[in-house]
Amino acid sequence: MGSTPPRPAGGERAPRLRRVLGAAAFPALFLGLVVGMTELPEFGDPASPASTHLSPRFIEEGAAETGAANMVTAVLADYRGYDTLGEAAVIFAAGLGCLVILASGGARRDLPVAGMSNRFGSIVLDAATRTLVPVVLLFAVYVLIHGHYSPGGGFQGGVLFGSGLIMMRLVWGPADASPRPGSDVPTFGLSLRGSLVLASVGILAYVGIGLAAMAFGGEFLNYGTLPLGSDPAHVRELATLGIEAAVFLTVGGTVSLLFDTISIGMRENGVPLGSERGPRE
Amino acid sequence: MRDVLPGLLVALPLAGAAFLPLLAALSRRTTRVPALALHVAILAAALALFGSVAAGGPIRYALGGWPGPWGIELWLDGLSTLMAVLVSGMACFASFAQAFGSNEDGAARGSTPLREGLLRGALLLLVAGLLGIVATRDVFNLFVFLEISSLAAYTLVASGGGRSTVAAFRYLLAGTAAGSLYLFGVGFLYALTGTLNMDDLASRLPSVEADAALTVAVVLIAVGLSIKAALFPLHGWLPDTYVYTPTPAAGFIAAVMAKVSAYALLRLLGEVLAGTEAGAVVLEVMIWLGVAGVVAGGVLAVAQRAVTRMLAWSSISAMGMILIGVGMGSALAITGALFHMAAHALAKGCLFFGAGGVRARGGGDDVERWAGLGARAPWTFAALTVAALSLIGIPPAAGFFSKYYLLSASIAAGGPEGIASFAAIILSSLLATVYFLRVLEAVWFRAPAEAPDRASSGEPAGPVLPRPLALPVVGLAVLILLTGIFARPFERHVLPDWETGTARIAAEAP
Amino acid sequence: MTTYAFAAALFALGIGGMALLPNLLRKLLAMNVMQVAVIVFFVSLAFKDGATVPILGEGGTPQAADFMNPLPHTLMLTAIVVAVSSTGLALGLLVRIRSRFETLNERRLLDRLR
Amino acid sequence: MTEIVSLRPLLAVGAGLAAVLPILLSGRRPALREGWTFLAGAVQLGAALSMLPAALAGAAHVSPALPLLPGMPLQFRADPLGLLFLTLSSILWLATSSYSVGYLRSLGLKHQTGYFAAFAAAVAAAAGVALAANLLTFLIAYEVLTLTTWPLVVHKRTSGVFGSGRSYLAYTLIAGQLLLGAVVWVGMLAPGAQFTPGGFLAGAASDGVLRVLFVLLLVGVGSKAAVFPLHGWLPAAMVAPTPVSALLHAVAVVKAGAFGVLRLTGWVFGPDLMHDLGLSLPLALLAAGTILMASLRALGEDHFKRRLAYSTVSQLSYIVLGGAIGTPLALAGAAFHIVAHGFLKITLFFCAGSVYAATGREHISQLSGLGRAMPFTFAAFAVGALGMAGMPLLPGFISKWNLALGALDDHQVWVVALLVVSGLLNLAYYLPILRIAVFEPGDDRRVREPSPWLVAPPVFAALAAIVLGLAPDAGARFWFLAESAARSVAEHAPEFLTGGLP
Repeated sequence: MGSTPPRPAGGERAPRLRRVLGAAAFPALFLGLVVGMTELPEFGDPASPASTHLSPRFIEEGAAETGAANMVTAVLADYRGYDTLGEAAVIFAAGLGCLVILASGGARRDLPVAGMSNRFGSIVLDAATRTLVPVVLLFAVYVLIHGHYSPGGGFQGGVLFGSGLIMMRLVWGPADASPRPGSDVPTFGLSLRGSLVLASVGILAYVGIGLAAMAFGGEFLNYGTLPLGSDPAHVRELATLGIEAAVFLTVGGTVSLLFDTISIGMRENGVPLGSERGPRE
Repeated sequence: MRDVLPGLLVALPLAGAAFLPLLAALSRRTTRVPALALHVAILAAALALFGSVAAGGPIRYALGGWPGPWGIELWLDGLSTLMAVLVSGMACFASFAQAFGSNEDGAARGSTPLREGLLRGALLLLVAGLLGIVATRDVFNLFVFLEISSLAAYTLVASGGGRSTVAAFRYLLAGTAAGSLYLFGVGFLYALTGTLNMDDLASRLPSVEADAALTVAVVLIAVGLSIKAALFPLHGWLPDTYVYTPTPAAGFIAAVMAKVSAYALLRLLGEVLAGTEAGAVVLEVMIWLGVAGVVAGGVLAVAQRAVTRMLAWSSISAMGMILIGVGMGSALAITGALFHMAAHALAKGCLFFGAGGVRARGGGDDVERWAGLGARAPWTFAALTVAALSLIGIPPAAGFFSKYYLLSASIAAGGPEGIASFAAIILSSLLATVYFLRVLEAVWFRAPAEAPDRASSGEPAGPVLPRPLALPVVGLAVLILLTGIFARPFERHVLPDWETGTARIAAEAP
Repeated sequence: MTTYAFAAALFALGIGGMALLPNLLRKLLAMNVMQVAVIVFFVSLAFKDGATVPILGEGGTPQAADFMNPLPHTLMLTAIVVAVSSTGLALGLLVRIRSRFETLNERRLLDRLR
Repeated sequence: MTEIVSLRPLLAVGAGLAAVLPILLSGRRPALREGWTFLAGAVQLGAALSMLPAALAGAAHVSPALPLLPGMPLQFRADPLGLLFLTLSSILWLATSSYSVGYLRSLGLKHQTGYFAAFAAAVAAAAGVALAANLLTFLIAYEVLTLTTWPLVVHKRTSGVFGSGRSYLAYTLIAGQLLLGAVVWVGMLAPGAQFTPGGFLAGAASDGVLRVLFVLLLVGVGSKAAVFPLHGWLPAAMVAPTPVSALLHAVAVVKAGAFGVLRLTGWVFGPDLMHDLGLSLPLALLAAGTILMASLRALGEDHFKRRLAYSTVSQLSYIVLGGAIGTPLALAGAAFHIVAHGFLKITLFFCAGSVYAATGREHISQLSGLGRAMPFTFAAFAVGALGMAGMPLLPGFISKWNLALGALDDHQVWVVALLVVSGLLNLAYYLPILRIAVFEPGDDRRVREPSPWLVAPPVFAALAAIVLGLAPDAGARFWFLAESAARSVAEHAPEFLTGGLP
């Protein structure tokens, strides 16, 4: 820390100069933003450039061009499918990062067992989880498939799927633990490797669909060229479902991966689940 | 080829980034060969694109078959393909160097195939992000790929453990703030124009009458990207990050990360927003901040004893020079800025690989640790010497030519900012002389300081630099010399594209 | 305008918190506030008086004036994922920092690093 | 001037560079290693001589241009002045190499491989300076010269030596950066910045800008030429082994600086423009001041090599003086002085080195009696010393005589007085050396001449000096080259054709 100035006596907080500057700078930032905002189109103005330039095509032609009644899905998965690929890559990057930081250090030659050191299990939770998890997982698939027609899609479904996995982990503990004594509940849960495989396969599937479109003579991610039928909108709809599924895998896998790696990190490094020791800082 | 390559350029690294961790987790074997093959393939695609663009003009590529502004377009001209070649080329070296694992103190350490595969995946993600930034023609898409590259970079930085995690966290805070500022600015632009496509933006902006809002947008975007580009005084994240990053990643991150953000600044402020009044003012401020950064970075580099920290401050100085060129915006200045991106990337990558290797021998990376190494590994250290001389600006190394262009541009620009940047660039060369020659003197002419334990056990076993680091060091040095001599593509291909692409920048023929 | 100003206030608060709060975890929370501010801003850009959610109902050709702008929503889905990802990675980092240096207080951390 | 595009200039520059790698690789076999050096020297000299007939016929060999920067190629051209410097440095390189072999072996110095490699690179860089066709090429060669001589200066690698090395680099690299700035600026004003007899900057910018440029360029080249007050590094660099001092003073570095001053005054600005800008007289006065100041410092210096160093500072300013006056005869005299000083000063340094190798003595007061013990060495020394003082029949006389005539053409009588005074001062600091060595009784009877490797080079250089003094146009046609270089400048400056060239 060669560039750090010496610490003023007794400061647990930021140095005085920084506090003073900060206290002045952030109201200034707020004011600056607001001054700029006064010149923006009125909130809710139907004649604003944002509402009149690009969006009419998405609204009026979207369903016909992409086969998705949910315009957000149409834009997300088709018009701006490349953004969505990037988005999947972002969350994959986070999962990969947590794996690197928390679960692959030392001389470890394989991924560690997922799960926390302690479980929050009780008979009530156990029973509730047994009932809820299948519903959650199934609902996740529903949200994925129904993303064409209602709020939903790969991300939402993937997150739900991941939460189902997390719920099991919270209640039933590590993946390698024996089932609760006297219980016939099988320990179920994705291993760390399983999560990684899901996430990677999702990305690979997404890129694969894009590359397949190139193989049939279109641009990257131009689903319209895929030989899935004669109606281009329908072909696009099918392909969109494919990439939503790919996103579903990536998000579901990564959410579970994030939870597992962080809990492994806390388990192995002995970080307490509660707040830091000592008084409020 | 022209209609396939742009897609491959962005698809290959993403596919590879998902494939390598998968392979490592399933096979438990080293992923060195597939990773290197992927990087070489990406480089080949970038080179082919560069050649194709040079021969046939810029390429517009509508992803998903949706033309802009409705879909996302890629735009590959001389400038972006040059950056793509730079990024993917440096990535090849970094991938080679990744066979060298090191822990937080820099000491060499064996790495398991699993971890290696994950880190190789992270490097490919970083490459994917940077190539995405370079190729895209969409301001929001740029944000997405900025975040991909950032998250991958945090991962690579933090992979050293210990102090590097703190550096990574601070980098993450700064980087996320930068991304959010940029995105807020994009929001303003979207509210004002209703579009995200750069060409569409450029054509719709002149009819926008909201000056204050436009100014806020330009400033937000400029500040956000300047944080990523480590423009003085927004460079706070840089020194610790570069110092604590494990060596293979440091060689890559120090070489290209900040430069791609500088490229984005050039693209947006120099081309898309060039017509706005606020853009012009911001660019002029950038010249002055660049001047301050050149001087401050140089002075602080002189003050360091640790070689990697010295290199980090030298990077701040170099980024100042690049942003001076971006700020001036003339053809000469942009040539100089681009050339300096290339020259500095090659040299800094080379030096970080070398410095990391020396640090891995134990005992920190004080200048003293470098004493007498030249006699033990003459080739490697001759290569490092070439890199250092290039940064000082000694001909015929590449760094000389970038300084030449930037000095010419300063004279052509005239005025107080021209004089100030002229003086600052000369001064930075002198400061670089001071801090690099101190190292070179130790390397070549000073006797090694014998550690007592080492004297009894004889010379440490093994080469001074492990092979995964030594080969990139030598290869980069060769490239530094070649770049200096065969610099013509910069003029022949990059600039004409830039000028025809933007009639806004007044051409200043030398 | 009120929603815009709300976003601006959140943003300034978030950045201020990132710079001034002493604890790394709180800095992270402030960062989230900042990211949410941008999301609020974008989503409020999508609002259109007299329009409904951008999901096509049965029959009829859709008119642009009837539906909200779907583009900002799409963009913000991506931005949310970005926010989640950076938060996740940051939490991972904090676990490591906490276990190695036994504090998340910035000043104490810097002392220990010296 | 007709131009012949050929590869010979490249061969002349590349010979030394090409030798670097073989030298480094044959470090374990000294005979082979030194063989490479001699081979490269012979190739360089051969290339230089092969370009001589064209120069005699009024043509010049020009290398193909490698485009580096817009309008600024890397290009070499063997014009008379460049050829003069090139030929001189290749002859002296051969002499110095054979001397180095004897010197390094008799003293058993370490790091000989690096020494020979750096030496070859430095000479190649000097050849590049000599043949540079434009300012960019000149700058590149000039910077390479600086860096390749640094290892030679710090060859002994003690802490005091590092201080001297840093001082050397501080002067030359700072000057190099100023030169870079100036070259960029000139390149903007006059695209190409190609050396043109009579200068190319006239009318390119306002007078003020041109004056600033002149000062920047002068500092850039003047620091290597050791013009007061930029001479500080030269005496400090005497810590280097003696053959290195010979290289610095006679073959490459200081000569490159003085050569650069001539290029600057005659080929960049031109005498006309310098007069118009009022730069000639200040530069001449600066040179005159350097001459006197350095001579006085030499008088009070007891360290043998440092006295020679101050002598160099003084003698080099004759060249600067000639460039400042700018009349044809003055320029010819200045150009010829590059040659004269080269042969004479290398003789003196070889002698000093032989004394050190034979006895380990470094101070003048310790020389008593050595004249009789080492007769060949001190005979050669006497030739060098007298030649420096401008004794007729030795080459120093020819350059000074023409310098004086050139000054009179420009009605600058004071220069003649300066030359006389400086000649006397020369005698005053050289003759005591001879007196102590020859007439004072020695205290050590075991002293003998060192090995033939160390005796032959000074004797050869002294003999060559005598030949040049008797027939300045013999052999490599040095006088012809100097004169035609001066004439080419004069042809572009008609109003200075007041004095008759023969």
